[in-house]
Amino acid sequence: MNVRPDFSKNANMAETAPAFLSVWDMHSYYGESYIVQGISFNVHEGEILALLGRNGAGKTTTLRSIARLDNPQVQRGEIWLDHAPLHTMKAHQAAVNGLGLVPEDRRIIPGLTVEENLKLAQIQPPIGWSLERLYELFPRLGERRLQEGVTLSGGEQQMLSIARALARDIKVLLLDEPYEGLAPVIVDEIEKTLRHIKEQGMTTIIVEQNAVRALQLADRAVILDTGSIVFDGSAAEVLENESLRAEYLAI
Amino acid sequence: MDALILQILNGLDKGSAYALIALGLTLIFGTLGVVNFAHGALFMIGAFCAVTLNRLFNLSHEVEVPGETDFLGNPLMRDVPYLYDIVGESAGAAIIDWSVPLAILFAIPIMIIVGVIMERGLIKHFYKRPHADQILVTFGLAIVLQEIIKYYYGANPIPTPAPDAFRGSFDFGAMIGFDPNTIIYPYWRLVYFCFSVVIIGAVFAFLQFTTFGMVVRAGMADRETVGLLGIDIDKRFTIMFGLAAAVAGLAGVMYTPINSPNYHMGMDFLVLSFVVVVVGGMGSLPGAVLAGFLLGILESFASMREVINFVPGINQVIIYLVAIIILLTRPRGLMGRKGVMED
Amino acid sequence: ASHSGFTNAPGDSTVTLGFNVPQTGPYADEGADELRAYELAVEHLNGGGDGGMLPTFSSKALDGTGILGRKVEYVTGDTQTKSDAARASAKSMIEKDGAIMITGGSSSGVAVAVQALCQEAGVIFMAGLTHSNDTTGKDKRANGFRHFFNSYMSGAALAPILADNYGNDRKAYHLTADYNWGYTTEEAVRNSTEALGWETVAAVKTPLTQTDFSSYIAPVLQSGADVLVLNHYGGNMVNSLTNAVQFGLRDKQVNGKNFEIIVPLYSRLMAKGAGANVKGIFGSTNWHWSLQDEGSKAFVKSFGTKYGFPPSQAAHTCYVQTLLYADAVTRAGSFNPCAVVEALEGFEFDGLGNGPTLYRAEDHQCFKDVLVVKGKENPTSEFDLLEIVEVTPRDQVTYDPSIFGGELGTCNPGA
Amino acid sequence: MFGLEKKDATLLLLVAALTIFAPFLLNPFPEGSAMAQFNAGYPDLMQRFVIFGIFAIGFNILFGLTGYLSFGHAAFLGVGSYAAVWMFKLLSMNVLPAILLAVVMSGLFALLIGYISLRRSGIYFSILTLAFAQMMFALAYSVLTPITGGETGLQLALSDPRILDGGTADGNLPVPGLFGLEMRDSAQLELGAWVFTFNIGYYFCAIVMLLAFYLAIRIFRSPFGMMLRAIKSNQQRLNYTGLNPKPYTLAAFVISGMYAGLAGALMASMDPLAGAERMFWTASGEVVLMTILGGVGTLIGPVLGAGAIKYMENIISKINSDILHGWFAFLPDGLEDFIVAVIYPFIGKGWHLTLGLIFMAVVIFLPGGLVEGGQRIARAFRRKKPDTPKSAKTEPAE
Amino acid sequence: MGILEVKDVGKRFGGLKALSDVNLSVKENSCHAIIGPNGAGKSTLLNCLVGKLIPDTGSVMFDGQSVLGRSPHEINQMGISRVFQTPEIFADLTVFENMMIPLFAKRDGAYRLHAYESVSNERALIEEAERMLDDVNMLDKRHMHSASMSRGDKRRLEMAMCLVQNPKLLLLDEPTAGMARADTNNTIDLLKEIKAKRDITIAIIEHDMHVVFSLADRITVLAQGTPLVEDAPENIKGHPKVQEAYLGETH
Ligand SMILES: Nc1ncnc2c1ncn2[C@@H]1O[C@H](COP(=O)(O)OP(=O)(O)OP(=O)(O)O)[C@@H](O)[C@H]1O
Ligand SMILES: Nc1ncnc2c1ncn2[C@@H]1O[C@H](COP(=O)(O)OP(=O)(O)OP(=O)(O)O)[C@@H](O)[C@H]1O
Ligand SMILES: CC(C)C[C@H](N)C(=O)O
Ligand SMILES: [Mg+2]
Ligand SMILES: [Mg+2]
Repeated sequence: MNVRPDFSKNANMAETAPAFLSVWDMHSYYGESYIVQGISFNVHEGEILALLGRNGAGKTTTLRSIARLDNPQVQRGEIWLDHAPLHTMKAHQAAVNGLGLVPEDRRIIPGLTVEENLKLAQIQPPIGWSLERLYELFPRLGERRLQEGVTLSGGEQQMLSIARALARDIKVLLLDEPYEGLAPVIVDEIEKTLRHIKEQGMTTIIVEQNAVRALQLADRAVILDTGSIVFDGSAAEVLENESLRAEYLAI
Repeated sequence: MDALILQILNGLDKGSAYALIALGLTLIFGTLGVVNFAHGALFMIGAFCAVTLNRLFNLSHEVEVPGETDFLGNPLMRDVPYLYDIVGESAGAAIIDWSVPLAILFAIPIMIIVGVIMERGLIKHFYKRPHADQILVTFGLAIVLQEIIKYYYGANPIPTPAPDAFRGSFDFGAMIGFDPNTIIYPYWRLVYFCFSVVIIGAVFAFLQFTTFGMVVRAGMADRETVGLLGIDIDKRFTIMFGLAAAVAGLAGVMYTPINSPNYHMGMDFLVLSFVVVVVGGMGSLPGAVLAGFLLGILESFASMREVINFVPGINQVIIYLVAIIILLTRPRGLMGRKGVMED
Repeated sequence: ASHSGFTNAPGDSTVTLGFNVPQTGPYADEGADELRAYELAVEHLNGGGDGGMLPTFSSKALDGTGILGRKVEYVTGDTQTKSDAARASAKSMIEKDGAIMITGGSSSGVAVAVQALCQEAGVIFMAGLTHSNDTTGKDKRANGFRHFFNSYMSGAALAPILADNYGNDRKAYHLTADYNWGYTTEEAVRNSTEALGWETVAAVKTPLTQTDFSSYIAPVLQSGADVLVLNHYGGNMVNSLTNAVQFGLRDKQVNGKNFEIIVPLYSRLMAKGAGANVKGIFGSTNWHWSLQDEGSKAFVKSFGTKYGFPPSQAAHTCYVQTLLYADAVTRAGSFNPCAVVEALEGFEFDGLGNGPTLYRAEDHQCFKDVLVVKGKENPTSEFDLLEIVEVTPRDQVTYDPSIFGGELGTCNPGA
Repeated sequence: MFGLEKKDATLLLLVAALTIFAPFLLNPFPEGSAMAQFNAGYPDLMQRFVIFGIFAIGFNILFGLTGYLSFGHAAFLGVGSYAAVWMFKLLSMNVLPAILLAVVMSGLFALLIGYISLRRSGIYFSILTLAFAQMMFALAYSVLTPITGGETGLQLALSDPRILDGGTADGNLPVPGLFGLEMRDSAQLELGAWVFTFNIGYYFCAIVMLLAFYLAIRIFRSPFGMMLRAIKSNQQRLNYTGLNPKPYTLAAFVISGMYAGLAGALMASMDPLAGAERMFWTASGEVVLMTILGGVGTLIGPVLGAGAIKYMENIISKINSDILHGWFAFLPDGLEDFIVAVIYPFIGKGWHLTLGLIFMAVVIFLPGGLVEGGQRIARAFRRKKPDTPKSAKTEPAE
Repeated sequence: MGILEVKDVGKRFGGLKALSDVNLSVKENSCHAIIGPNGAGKSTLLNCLVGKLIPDTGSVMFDGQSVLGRSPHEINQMGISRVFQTPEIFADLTVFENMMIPLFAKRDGAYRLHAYESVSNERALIEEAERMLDDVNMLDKRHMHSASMSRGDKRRLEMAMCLVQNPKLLLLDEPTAGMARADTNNTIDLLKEIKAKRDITIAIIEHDMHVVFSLADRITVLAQGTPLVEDAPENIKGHPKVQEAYLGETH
């Protein structure tokens, strides 16, 4: 059994409840360029965390680091998910341990149909939602199940990408700009879905440029600026704090 | 008419060699996306598995032949395989006679090991590197493998005959009502043809009726995302590589009675097998097989003297000519998938 | 480097020869055997070993003190059996190592190309294994010499034996490697067999790069031919012969006769590659280790003792060429290529394995007995693959030097 | 300088200096010493270095910039050689008309083959070019023997017309030259134990190579060069930016074909024989390997790669066991034999093995080719400063 | 008569009718927005305008000439530039080089063999490129390798590449998706400014209603491959059909 280290020295993590996902002093590089410069934060079980910041702030880099993708390289730091040390793992092991990432460019796999894209997610247990349930949530995907995934419209691809993450039994869902390119109705729908998933106890990190929407959904918010955390607190606080919003989010 | 049937038969046989090699190559090249210039070397190593087994069976001690002398005037020594001592002379001779088919069993594990070592030790680091780097490293590897074989077995071809039972030919023409001696077909070539059909079928079944094929395809298109779905794609790529190596190796084993193996037989086949794979279309196994048979048959037709007399030199260029025509009329070869190695 | 009026004049103590043989590629084993012979020749010239054929050689000019008192040294190079590479290698021997004579090679294309180079550079070329008529025919050069026999001689030697064994009423089918040597060999065999009454049913050219000859072999029976002539060498020959036997041609009866296969040019190394398939098949060869003359015996002994197996015909011709060159220099008293040419032209000698031999002045081709051989039915060892059927006397294979055209030009001593 | 930026001008001057002093640089070991074996400063090899350098520079214009991997470029080299030899046979032994015809002919062939092959991209393009080259090889080797000399190669003959030079007077063949300067003429300089050879042919090739290199730099830095890199990067974007990629790639193909033809003509000028195997796929593969070995898309890389491969082919292949024994003769016998036995498989007839190992070592350890090796060395020298800004690297996460 | 006239355009993908009976007229120097649910066929329509797809039926006239049957580069040379939904840039080139290529295309046409000139001598073009980069706040990134930029930056670069060509018609497929709010606002300003300064017609696809309503003079709503409504922005907002099919309750 893995033991989670004591992160209590970190001032940002004064909460009492034990964290479900912990990132501790993480430093990430793309080759020589130093992007994420030592960030630490916690996410509690069942919570939605909004990760915000400008273009190039390092949000995507953070998510990719947590998901243990080859690039960027995490050169220092620890990542724990439900007692499992993700920082020792490769991407596929992290996924088996319950990590689900919806990447920013959706990454629908060419050459596979919609349904194959979903089936692919269910090859390696643990398996999550059934295909029927997913098609119920996203009827549009059901209609297009035999079409090649990459020929879907932008919004449809986004749905497929989220559905693909849910097709696995995950403990934490990382969403990189899930609303991008979606029609407002769909955004509403996805937001509803996310609330629905949250109700079932899913822990979520959401990166979103539409900060207001994200904050309305989220419990907590972390704001990044050039690779460092400049704010870690409740979502409501950000919505209220005008100067913070103006400085880092320009809203 | 009989001449045409004859050439179709020949073409099928030639084609089955092409198809088998192209099949292994396309598993690596068209599916994993690695330009593997060492594939010919795998074919060659397979053939030398047969040679090696034959040599092992023939490990001998020397016995003096009374009354005879060798070329220097010393007493003549005759080699007696240890095998004869162990299982008796007639059984030993039978085993040696059957060494090529037996080599199949010997070659499968060896080729899988070779393939796995090659993938784990080298190719693995090159999936994300440009094709140019893959070419250089696998070409280097091919040369090294070739030179090692040459160092131990020399440059000359080494005769490795089929079992006596399969020597000679049967009169296929007479069987279907033509004059005798018009359509003859060697037994071993029939064996080779059947063997390749079985192997091709087995590989297809493996990739078609298992999710394995889908996973590998997906992994090739986007390794990163497949990893995000919890799948250890590296492991499957290794298996694929082992499989491809085994297919190439078996093609080599069975080919030895047709042409005596030599260390550069792989290089001789290499370019042709690339042509076959590409004409078949990148990423398509059926395409590779189809192209193999098609080019084999066309090559056979082009070697008929009626054809050569009509267009001198056509037998030299037919394969390339057909390749050009097919690639110009069908952008992705016969059955290629879009986007595979198109940039 | 000194200004003696010819290229690479040797210093006072040593002289450098260039051995240019295929070390990589399909003929590498043949090249390796040639190299062994060269090393043996150098050893003997320098007075080492048992002297090999020096004692049996009819000219007694050589005494084991090197050449004109200079110790023989050598450099080696790789022709890769490509004319470009062979020329590059020869050039480096001439330009860098100061070689005064280049020898070796395992194909006519290379021989012709290197011979031309030596002519331009002003050094002597002693051809190794090259069998095409062109080498001393249309592409002959004043600075180049060939001891090996050629296609014409093969045809002339084979035809009578074939007629004796297979009769005068045969229908032949030729498969011919599609390049110069193939053309001259086919022509030679055709001319000589047709003169004896054979009919040539068809002649089909096969690509040099061909490995599987099935589609060329399969139609042979249909054509009504009862003899198949394989104008192939090296890997081509091994494969086409293996394929032909596979198709069961040799078990067939056509026109009421046994179907036969002929390989005009044999070599032991190739016969080994084809294995049991060569049994009973006729061909010709320049020399074979089982010859019982004194020269051959001495050479086989000396080579066999050193390396543990008998020499190939390639080794033999290379050894002899080296001795002949050294002898010519000694007799001429000079390394000047023009003096060497003069000494070799019209030179009559014996004791080097093929009986009395003439280096003909008109085309620098050796004329000597030619062997007709047959694949042995019951070999006693892995070297004992061919048996000599006939030693065709030299007169029977001699031809008019003008029939192949070409001009020798004049000898070039270089600068 | 010469319309180049400082960095490029420096590179050009450096290359110029290296080629001019090559006879010294390549002959570092005294004549007759054990190491003299490694000297490469003799005319034939020096000529080969620069000629294959030209071939690789041209190839890199296509492959390095556009990413189109031609597997049949040797065909143009062959065409150039044949054209040049025919010029020697028919017109004159002067190399200029030969080179001119060679470049024009190879350009025409490249135009035709490129026009057809460029209808496809990626591996399909590679196989099309391969197929064309193999067809040309096969035909040159056999059916076209009357034009190409077949297996032996196309040679000069005493009976050639040579319209401008008049017939051949004495019994020897004339040599290629440039207005009376014979390509094979050399001068030698002896300095103590060292002998240096200065060959006219080499310097002629070197000058041509410098011109070719200069032109390549211009192309790399030109808008045209930038378009070619854009083609490699994203053809779709290029299309929607209003540019037609086809003529650009075709122009690159033709230019690199002409470079190949130029190299072929120079080969024929140094040694007037053109063989078909120059067009075989292994020859096309060789230039690919040269370019990758040196560094794809870099200016100097292909030249280095060409040099490395030709050095192996000509120097390593000539070391035989005799020479090895000579080197290690000072060792006790047993040890000597042991060392010779260990090294022997890698030299002489084993030179391919060494070549293969070097290919592998370079890609594995120097992903950018030899140029990358050079850069690393340069960086190691420059980075003598104490502060390494890599404190974060101390504790890897895995 | 508008500068762009789309008449009865239809396009099928296999069984799917992606577009049918699309009629559209874009007035010169106006900004025409096309909105609609995901998969409505907006991008498909754009593809038909730039030569990526050829419609099955109908005609497309630009500036009095048909664009059908012309290749993309010819259409661009007629004066149409396009920003893609997923950024299409020259990833191996620097930002600066990315800017130079459209400038060359504009000055020299579809092909010119300028192999002997030097890029660094093109003072005029370089200045123009730098001015444009400055306009989109990317001047400091000009030597950056464009592959290593964050996605928002790539998008901005692509837009700059199109704008610098000074096209008659600019087609924007979700130009601000994934852009930080601050940059979105900048982009709106930039487009407004450009519209004011030059003669340019803009057709924009966007799901961000803030952008749409700030820029558009006229809006077409596309649903299931056919125009649903076409009207002035103020009429669209309240349109019940649009609300139901597209905007959802939040707008
Ligand atoms: N593959 C890469 N190689 C090098 N640098 C990169 C790479 N990807 C991103 N970067 C750099 O890392 C920094 C952070 O990028 P990241 O993608 O994490 O930003 P982001 O916060 O997700 O921005 P956006 O909102 O635009 O998506 C940027 O400055 C970017 O230039
Ligand atoms: N190449 C194709 N093959 C098959 N179907 C396609 C293809 N391209 C698009 N489609 C389908 O056509 C419909 C319209 O797609 P399009 O990309 O035009 O939508 P869109 O309006 O741009 O949507 P979004 O706002 O999500 O980007 C979609 O249902 C899509 O799945
Ligand atoms: C070695 C030879 C006998 C055959 C060779 N190819 C030649 O041309 O001569
Ligand atoms: Mg991002
Ligand atoms: Mg769209």
